[in-house]
Amino acid sequence: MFGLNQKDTRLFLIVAAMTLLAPFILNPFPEGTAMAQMFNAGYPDLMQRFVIFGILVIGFNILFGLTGYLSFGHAAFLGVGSYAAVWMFKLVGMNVVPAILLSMVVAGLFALLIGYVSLRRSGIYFSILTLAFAQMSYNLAYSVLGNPASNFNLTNGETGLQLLLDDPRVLGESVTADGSIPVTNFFGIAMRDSFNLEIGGWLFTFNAGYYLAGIIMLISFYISIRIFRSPFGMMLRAVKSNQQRMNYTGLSSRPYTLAAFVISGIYAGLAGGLLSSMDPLAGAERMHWTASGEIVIMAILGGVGTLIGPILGAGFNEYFKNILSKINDEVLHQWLSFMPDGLENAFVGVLHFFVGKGWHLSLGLLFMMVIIFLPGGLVEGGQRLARLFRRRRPSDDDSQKSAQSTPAE
Amino acid sequence: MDAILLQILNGLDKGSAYALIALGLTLIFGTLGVVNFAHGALFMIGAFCAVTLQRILTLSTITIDETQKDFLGNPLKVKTPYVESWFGPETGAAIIDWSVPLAILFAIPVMLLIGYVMERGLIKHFYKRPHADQILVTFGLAIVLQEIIKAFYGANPIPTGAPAAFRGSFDFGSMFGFDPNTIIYPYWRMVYFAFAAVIIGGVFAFLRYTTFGMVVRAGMADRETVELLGINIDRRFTIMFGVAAAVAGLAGVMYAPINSPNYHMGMDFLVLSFVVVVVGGMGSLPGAVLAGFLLGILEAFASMNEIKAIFPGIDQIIIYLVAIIIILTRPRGLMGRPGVMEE
Amino acid sequence: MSKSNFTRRGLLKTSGIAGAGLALPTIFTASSAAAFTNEPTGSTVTLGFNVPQSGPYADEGADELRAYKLAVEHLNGGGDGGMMNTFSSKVLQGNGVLGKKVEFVTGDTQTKSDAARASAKSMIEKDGAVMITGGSSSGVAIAVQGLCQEAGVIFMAGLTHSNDTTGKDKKANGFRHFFNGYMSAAALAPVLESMYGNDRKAYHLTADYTWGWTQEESIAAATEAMGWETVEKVRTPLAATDFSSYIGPVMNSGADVLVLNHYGGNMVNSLTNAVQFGLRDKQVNGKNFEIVVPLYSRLMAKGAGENVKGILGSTNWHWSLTDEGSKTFVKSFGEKYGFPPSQAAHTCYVQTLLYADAVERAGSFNPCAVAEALEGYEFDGLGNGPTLYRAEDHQCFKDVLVVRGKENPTSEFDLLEVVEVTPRAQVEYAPDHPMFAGGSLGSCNPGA
Amino acid sequence: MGILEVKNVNKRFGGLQALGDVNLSVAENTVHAIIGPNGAGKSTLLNCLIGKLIPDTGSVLFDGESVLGRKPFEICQMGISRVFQTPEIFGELSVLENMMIPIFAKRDGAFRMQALSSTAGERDVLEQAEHMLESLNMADKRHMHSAAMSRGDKRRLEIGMCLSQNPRLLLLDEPTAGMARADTNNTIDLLKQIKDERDITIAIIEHDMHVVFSLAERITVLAQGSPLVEDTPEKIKGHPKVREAYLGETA
Repeated sequence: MFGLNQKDTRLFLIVAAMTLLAPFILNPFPEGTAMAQMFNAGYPDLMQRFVIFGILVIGFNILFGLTGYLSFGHAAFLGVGSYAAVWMFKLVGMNVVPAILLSMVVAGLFALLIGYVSLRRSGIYFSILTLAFAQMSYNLAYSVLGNPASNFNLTNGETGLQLLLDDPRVLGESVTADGSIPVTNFFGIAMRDSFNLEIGGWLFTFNAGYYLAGIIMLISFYISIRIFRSPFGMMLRAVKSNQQRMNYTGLSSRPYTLAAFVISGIYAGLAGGLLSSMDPLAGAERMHWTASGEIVIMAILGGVGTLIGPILGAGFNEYFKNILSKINDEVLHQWLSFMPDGLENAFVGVLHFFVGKGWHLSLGLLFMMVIIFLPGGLVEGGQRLARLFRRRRPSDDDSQKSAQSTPAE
Repeated sequence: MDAILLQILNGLDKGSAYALIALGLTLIFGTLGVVNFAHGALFMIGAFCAVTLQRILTLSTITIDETQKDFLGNPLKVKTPYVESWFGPETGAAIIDWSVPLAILFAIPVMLLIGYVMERGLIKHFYKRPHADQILVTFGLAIVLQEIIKAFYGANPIPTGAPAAFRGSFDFGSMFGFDPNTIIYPYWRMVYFAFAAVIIGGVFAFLRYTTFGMVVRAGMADRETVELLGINIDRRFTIMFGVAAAVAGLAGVMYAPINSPNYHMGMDFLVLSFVVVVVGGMGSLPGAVLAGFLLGILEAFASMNEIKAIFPGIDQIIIYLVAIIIILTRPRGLMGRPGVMEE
Repeated sequence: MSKSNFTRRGLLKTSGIAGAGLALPTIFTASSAAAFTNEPTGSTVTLGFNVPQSGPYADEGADELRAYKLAVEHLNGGGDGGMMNTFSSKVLQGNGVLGKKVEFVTGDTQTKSDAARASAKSMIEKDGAVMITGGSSSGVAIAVQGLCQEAGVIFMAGLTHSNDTTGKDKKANGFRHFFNGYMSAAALAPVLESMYGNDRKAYHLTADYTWGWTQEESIAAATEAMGWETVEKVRTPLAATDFSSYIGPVMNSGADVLVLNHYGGNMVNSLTNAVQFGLRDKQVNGKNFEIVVPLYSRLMAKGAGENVKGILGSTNWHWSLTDEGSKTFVKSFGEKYGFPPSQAAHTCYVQTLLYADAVERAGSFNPCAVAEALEGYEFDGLGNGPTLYRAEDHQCFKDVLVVRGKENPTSEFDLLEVVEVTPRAQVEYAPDHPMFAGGSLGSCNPGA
Repeated sequence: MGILEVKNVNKRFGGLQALGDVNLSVAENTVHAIIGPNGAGKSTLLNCLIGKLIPDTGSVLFDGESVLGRKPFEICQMGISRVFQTPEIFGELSVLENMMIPIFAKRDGAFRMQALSSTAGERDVLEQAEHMLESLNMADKRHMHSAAMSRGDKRRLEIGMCLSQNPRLLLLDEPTAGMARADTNNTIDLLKQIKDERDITIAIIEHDMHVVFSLAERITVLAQGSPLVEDTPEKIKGHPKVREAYLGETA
């Protein structure tokens, strides 16, 4: 189906189903319960983040997973894409389509420039070149290019580029009738529009922005499967495997790596454009090296070079980041209220260090656990689980082995 | 002219810190082949060794002073450090005053131990894993370490002063015949530079003139051959990891009076020191030191008003710009060997 | 199909709908049920405290959070009532707000505008917060203020000192109690003149971002007006940790005052470095060299240690103030937590009370009603003397403190001493002052 | 006029004359071996032939066109294929994929963006690759991870990958170095078969005399950077100069 083989089609349909049903899947607990307060993730902002960062990491995986080139400055493209989209909202109008297209174009051109220079080197030298470009972009965006007092305020510095009432918006209105800044929309459907479905104690939110981003994520995922299974994808894996042989086989590896770099830059720009479409403010922090590091973390967490890994990695990272940081002592007491007082306080005292202001600690430990025990990332975890179940039935290990050289899902 | 001399001094000082961290990173990379993103955290822990010793030395007995009131209007609790009650107020105060230099003695065993535990407990399992995995697991460790420090010491910087004898600054200007006060330089920063020079010299001498060092250097160049000779290179490499941790830690201890230590100071240095290592050339110790000082001095010059007037914002990007130019013109940095970390 | 702009979940918490658990699915519309975003319909109301919990300002954020928890306790009738006893308005009864028990959710801004907005969105969309407050930097405050405007909830700014927050980036749904760069300058200038004379040459080191720029502009304008000369304005990278290469040239420039337009870690390091270079021991132009830190906070003073001694700056509030409001606040905060509150804690506590009071007076949580109740509101007894929430820009006008690092502190909190309480009249400015021009409040947005 | 013409090539490394006035002509459709003791300059010469090194003076012409200064992939596209001392294959890819890549390269040139077409849908390339694997007797290994194969199989695959592009000149750099006897013999048989079945020129740099004398039709002996003699194997065997410089010690 769709030009995919049976296995890929199944994978794609599973991802599609999960994306479309996410409002149900992410809200497993009935509204108003203590579990729901913290663990439910089915609210628009977080759901949007899941799919948008999914797009970002899917793109990154095309570069890193296939060619092995570790870009440590990928967040720069995300940032450039975000700025481009907000500029579109400021100058042209609030429809997200032109904004997203412009972010892809701008990020692609930026990637072409940086990639052309950086790909002259490989290994860690390449990584440091990309890091240096991204840090330069970040530093300039934070200060020199963002001085509101100067005539050349491209990024609005620390606050981030935001919409104002006096922006021109030539194809739309600067101010709505009730005196507000107009909202981002897809041909009239506002990105922040939601409708709520209530079943028993459960509340499910269907958000327009999420579904737009989700569908774009599915398209991106589909394209990434096609790339993985294409001759181009095979050439990229050849780059990772043996550049010497590749060159002596009559293939020029540079255009291949550059193409992969630009494609993943466009993916990042798309993600940036979507972020801005969901929330039209672009901050320079998106380009900081820690943001680039986070992309690498998400890719490796999920499973490098696998199809589904990026989506899992992005989801895992965003989920824990958002959930852990919002738990505070009061919430802990509420959860543990079934315990005797002394025990409750002792537990809260210990857990206190891992949640709220300590969420970095938990996340750091989680990363380490995954990297140490699951070298292949979450995908490997899934495979191990699957194998555990399969062991009970007659094994079909041979077919397993023969499939190994093609990327696992 | 005086402005230039001043910035050279500033650059040497910045360079000292870069060079010390880059040296340790390169030692670890050269011996174990591991890219250690937790190295900045080791620097930070070193600085907190100084903070900890200062805290230990100022552990106090509490007496109530009825004549004074605290902020709630209750009688004021006055703290007297134990060392002052044991050694007398003057000697005690002097010991507290010298807590940073004393912390060197405290930091060496602590850092060697941390280095040893880190290598045996975690890094060892990552020798054969891809560099990206090494980066990620050590990055995770760095986050964990700094969050632990934050949980104990808070996020705010903690002032950790130099001994009174080293406060204030020296007037090079009048010494070299310029106007007075044109080139002033703090005593402690000079101490830091001298200290860095001693440590760097010490590490090089250790590698060059001791048998242990020679074996390690041979192992860095060709691990298999050294192993074939029946030498247990692993154990020596473990020790080198401890040494590298100690170098980072000492750099941190001595840095504490320059800028009040905070839990994220390691991350602030990490990226820059990686740039330094790569500009120096992966695996080259002299390269790391050279690049450290070079980038330190360039950074100092870029912050001069005269230069910023021509290139606004140049001080924000100078290090990265120079790194890009060097890596593009010299494929393996200043002194790197071919084939190291190029795949 | 029903529509809502921002989902609201607080509604369901206690509304008894859960009882109809097995009934047929009902699709309901939030907007038809509610007049504004997250209208509280149950017996509780949720506030969102969005403070830096990680990153360099985490300690300041922790202090803000303490103040918020104290304020919630007092609003719900717990503790000693704190400044509710001294507040000139007496509508708060200690029975929650409009009879609803106050609950809160917390989030981490990370001192990044992106992360702060994400965190605020999660509180609005998921937890049903009807008001967002907090923050420890102007970038974050402006970004979150913009979000609250779009979402239709009230934003009560925490620590934000940039002129822009109530200047060109002001919003109808946003309110600031904290003072700003202009007020710092207006309060400091006369003190600087009386202490250091009017023939001085100033050298500015400025953090190279929005807040730094507005602060530099304000201070330079105020000091130049009294006769000082600005020798040089040097921008320093926000990421800088070592300022030696910026401080070295100061002595070469002929300046005799160094103004550090830095905050947080930048300020701690630049001041430490400046003292290290021995600038304060020097004589230039026959005068003692002086250093000024226009915006002080106790946590920064603590970080810089002994280096702050004798250094002048301004602050919004200090625990050593002796008015009844301040004394009551220090007492209830100090007894609960064991140390005196910071200015960040004070402004956050006051903002929470002011919001609750405005809701009571308006008789509604509707942001537009609350905004109307706050606009032009005169009050007293919250620590800064008689205060006005100006309608034109939602900025509070009140006395400003000029403080100096204390020479002989008696405890680790006793780091600053108040030199002068600059009266409100002296720091007031016209709403259309050039430093605040551009931008407009727009109209209040109730969301939904 | 041979298909490969090396004329007056000189190359110095600092004080060391690595190649001095090398002249060499490889005739079309022959197997030409280049032998010589260690340090004779064999590797330097090879590197000059494939563009990795640029000689100080002289020229290297392939079919009348200079190869100097060209990138490896351009040289390959001209019709020169290279087999390395240690087999260079795409270890992480399957044997079938290894075989498909050179066929794609031959068909599509040095770069072609086919990001959305399916590899599985490239029937002609797949067929050619399958066919090639069958002729190498490797069809049963097509889905194997190529890194997991024996050294002899890797060599077989590498040679097969080169042949799949129908090169006019196949350059082999000590193709049997480090191989077991059986693998060496298999490789010799494979090369013989290739020589018999195809119109192809083979230039081989080799240490192992057994390999050289089993295959070569002409032999150039290199000593101290210069060609000593060039002749047929029979003549080389008896040549006094060669005996003295080289075979004397080893034969």
